[in-house]
Amino acid sequence: MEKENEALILKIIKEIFGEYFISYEAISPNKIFVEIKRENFKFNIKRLIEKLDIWHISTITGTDFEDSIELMYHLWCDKYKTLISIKLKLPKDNPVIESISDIMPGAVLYEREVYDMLGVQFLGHPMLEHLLLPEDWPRGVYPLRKEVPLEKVRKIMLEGSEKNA
Amino acid sequence: MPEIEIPVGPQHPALKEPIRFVFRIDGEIVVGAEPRLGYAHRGIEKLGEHRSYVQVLYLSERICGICSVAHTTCYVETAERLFNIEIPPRAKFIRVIVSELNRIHSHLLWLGILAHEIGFDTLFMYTWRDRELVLDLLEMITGNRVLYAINMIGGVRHDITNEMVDKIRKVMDYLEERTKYYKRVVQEDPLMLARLSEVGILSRSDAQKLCAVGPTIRGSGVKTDIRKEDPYAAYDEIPFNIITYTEGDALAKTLVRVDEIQESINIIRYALDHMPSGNINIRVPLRPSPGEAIGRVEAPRGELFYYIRSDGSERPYRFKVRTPTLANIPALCKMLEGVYVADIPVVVASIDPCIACMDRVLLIDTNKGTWNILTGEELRRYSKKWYEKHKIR
Amino acid sequence: MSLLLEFLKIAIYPGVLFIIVFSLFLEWLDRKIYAHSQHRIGPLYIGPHGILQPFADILKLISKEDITPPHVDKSFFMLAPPVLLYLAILGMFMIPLGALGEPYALLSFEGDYLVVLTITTLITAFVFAGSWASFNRFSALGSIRALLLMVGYEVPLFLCAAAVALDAKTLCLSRIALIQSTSPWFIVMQPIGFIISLIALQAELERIPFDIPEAETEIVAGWLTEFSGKKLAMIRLAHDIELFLLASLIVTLYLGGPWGPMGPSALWFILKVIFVIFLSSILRALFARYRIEQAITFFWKYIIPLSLLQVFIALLIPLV
Amino acid sequence: MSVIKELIKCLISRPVTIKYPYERKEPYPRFRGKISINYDACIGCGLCARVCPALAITLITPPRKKSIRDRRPLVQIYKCVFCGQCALVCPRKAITFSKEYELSSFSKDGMLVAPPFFKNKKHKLRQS
Repeated sequence: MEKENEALILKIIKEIFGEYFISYEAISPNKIFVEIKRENFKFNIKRLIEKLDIWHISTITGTDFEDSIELMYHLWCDKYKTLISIKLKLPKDNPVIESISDIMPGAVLYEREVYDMLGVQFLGHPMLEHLLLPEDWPRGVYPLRKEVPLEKVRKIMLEGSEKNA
Repeated sequence: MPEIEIPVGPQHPALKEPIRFVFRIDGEIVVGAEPRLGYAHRGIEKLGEHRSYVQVLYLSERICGICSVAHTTCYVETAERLFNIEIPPRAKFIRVIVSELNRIHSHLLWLGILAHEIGFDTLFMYTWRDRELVLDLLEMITGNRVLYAINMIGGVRHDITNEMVDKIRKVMDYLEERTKYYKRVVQEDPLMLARLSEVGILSRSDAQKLCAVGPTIRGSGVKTDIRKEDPYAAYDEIPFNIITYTEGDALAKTLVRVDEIQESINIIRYALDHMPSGNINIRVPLRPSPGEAIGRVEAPRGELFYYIRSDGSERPYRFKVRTPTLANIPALCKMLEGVYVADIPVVVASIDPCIACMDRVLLIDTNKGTWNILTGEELRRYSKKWYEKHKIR
Repeated sequence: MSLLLEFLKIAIYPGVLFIIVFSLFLEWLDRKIYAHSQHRIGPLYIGPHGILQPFADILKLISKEDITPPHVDKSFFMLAPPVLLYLAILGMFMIPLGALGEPYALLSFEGDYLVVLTITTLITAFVFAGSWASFNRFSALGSIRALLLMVGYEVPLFLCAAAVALDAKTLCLSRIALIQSTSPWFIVMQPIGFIISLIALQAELERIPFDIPEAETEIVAGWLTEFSGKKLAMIRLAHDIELFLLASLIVTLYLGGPWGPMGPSALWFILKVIFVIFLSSILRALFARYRIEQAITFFWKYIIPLSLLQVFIALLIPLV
Repeated sequence: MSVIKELIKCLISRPVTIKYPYERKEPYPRFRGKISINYDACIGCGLCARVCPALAITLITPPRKKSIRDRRPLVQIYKCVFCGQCALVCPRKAITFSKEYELSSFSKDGMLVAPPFFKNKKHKLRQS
């Protein structure tokens, strides 16, 4: 049953993303990775969500590579019982993407978390603030980036507590 | 009566772990609720990138004290997909049994805490007395009451011997009788009904829109369970049914969890009867081939999501965890609107929050323990600054 | 000589020392019964079977630092705890304890019945004054709830008291007890009154299902939030004595005070009080906590009509 | 009101709670309490120190000897998380877990499982 499901979804995805579609990889029966370009991302995602009537987003994973930040939207399609992970790369210097919290309110906290950890700006997000970091966290230091070593993060924590205490 | 603000937390008797809410209340009715997270934050994802695969297993186990086996099962499933190895069938069944025992102990613990929130301490004592039997079973099988260290990449560490099987069956019969009794108590006790029904209602559309997970969404009538949709370990070979209630209030969520205890008992019995023999783990190389893998597990509180990316080295390149409580927080804020002040703990407890789970991402030095961000004096300074910034006066 | 005897009576036996020691014993008894009904042991290590545990708690509180927060209205904040203690002990003087075989209480006059009832109201009033003066959000919420609850349980308590007074045709507690030594106890004639006053006891002492003003899981410690050290010790002691006061009030009104078929009257009085405490802690173990508006509707919809019915019955069948 | 039958049953029967310091519950055979190392069997390979997730095991050399083979593991109990990975990995099965679960002590030395030749003053611990 999975085989034609997969083919069906692949057809739909290719049809929706058209020339923004880069690559496709099915790593296990019901998990699919789809890489797309960054341009008019909001419009494509909106159409995909409506077409496959996806209502659940598991989470948004941000990964830091040398030259770019890769975002992964893990969408669970209940109709075909598969997990579609939409991958897209953002330039490292100013990572900006449209927020999808108006289509899927459930993604609000995940976007804030990626903003907290990797510094990705989400346009149109209702309350883009620190989710997990303390208020007086120094601007511009994004802990999950590779160039921020563990010791530096621990030092900020120690300084932070002295400054406040 | 003008709207006044009650800051609840980060330390508060109703919340066992540090999470902070600012409730805007009008008289006795809650108008709005903003959570502030990050107090039990231990930087497990950043640390995960500096530990070897075996050490990250013990890191992931300590994300949540109550559902620790869900975390190790999810991590180990993801890592096995990375190493692309297939574990022996007996190990799969042992994983299912330990996870279901953990689900029973987590739901019994939760039922006690909910009863304590509404002042029913007697039921709290009874549920926690029966939970001790499950913890003894787990100590017998895995060697520890909570942090089991039963899972390892490539299988399971301890085997379940025959006299353990008989002991498990005896405890399951006793627990089945107790679960029936608790279900009757929850459904018949006039005071529990008065405090639980029509409280913190989450409609089906809101639940789906806000992507709630686990019993919180099953209480609103949405039929979704990772063990059925995305089966892991031996769940595809074990028949069980998903429990849903449609009312969506605190009572529905309680009944979902009580029925799930009964369901877990049936799963354990079925797994004990059909357990294949054979060895329980296989050797695993030190370094996985480069690639990425996703693991999803049905933790007692909902869908647990792991993502590991490896670049072929000994350490994971990226280690992402999304726990069920974080997914339920937007739904919780929606449920808290229009609720009495007296019902805040009940509604917060109805999503069975595990704050330690949720705050697991960043950076506080693990062996120095958490760093308390807001002392009393800072709390006042912070809230004053916070109000001006939000211009809520 | 009689003056010294009188002083000893006030200070030691039926007086202050006995009241304090016996109310601490009652608190221990309450905690033990509550624990055993939850299948656990309860206080155990201090003294045989943990009997000195309440005493140790009070001692510990006295040794703790007594913080008076700066923003607090000093007058009522300092005043409330000692007055609560004083009121509770004063109330106890008017109850016929049957000490040394005397039928009358230390302080008994026509109308002491009304004084005891007003004392119960005054206690809640000072609870409100003390917590309102402590300028803390949680204690403000707690004190409002305490007053709201008082509206609920005061009316039925007074109505049942009136029913007993009508039957006994006297307003002196000692004489009410005396009447019951000959004629059958009032519980036989007015069972509804007994049940209602038991529920009112639960509500007055803020015990589950009515411990809303001090609901520890919602508003931290309710009206007790700002008190600490000696002040909290006094309030805890006053609370225990109040438990003893209301239990002995019910014993005097419905279970015939210190009079029993034979044997010393003091022993009978103690046994009856223990029976009432047993009932109250079982009630405490059986229920969850009401919300404040559910408690009020419970009182006004069910309890008050019942107490009116009780008064009506009391008028219909004139006793003795 | 619905718990009244259970309540009466509890009032009559003996409480389930045990009087801890006087009555003790015997842990199960697989229980992982305080670590115990059989230093005769230990060959100083250092695998346990490398694999410990909490970095609780450090290797120390005896005062006069310099060769690698004489290093023995020293365990700081206050860092150990009782995961059992060292016992799993030890080639000589020298590491086992005792049934002792009361681990508090008045000094930091009390919290160390040390080889016989260990004198606290001279050896510098790796303060990671």
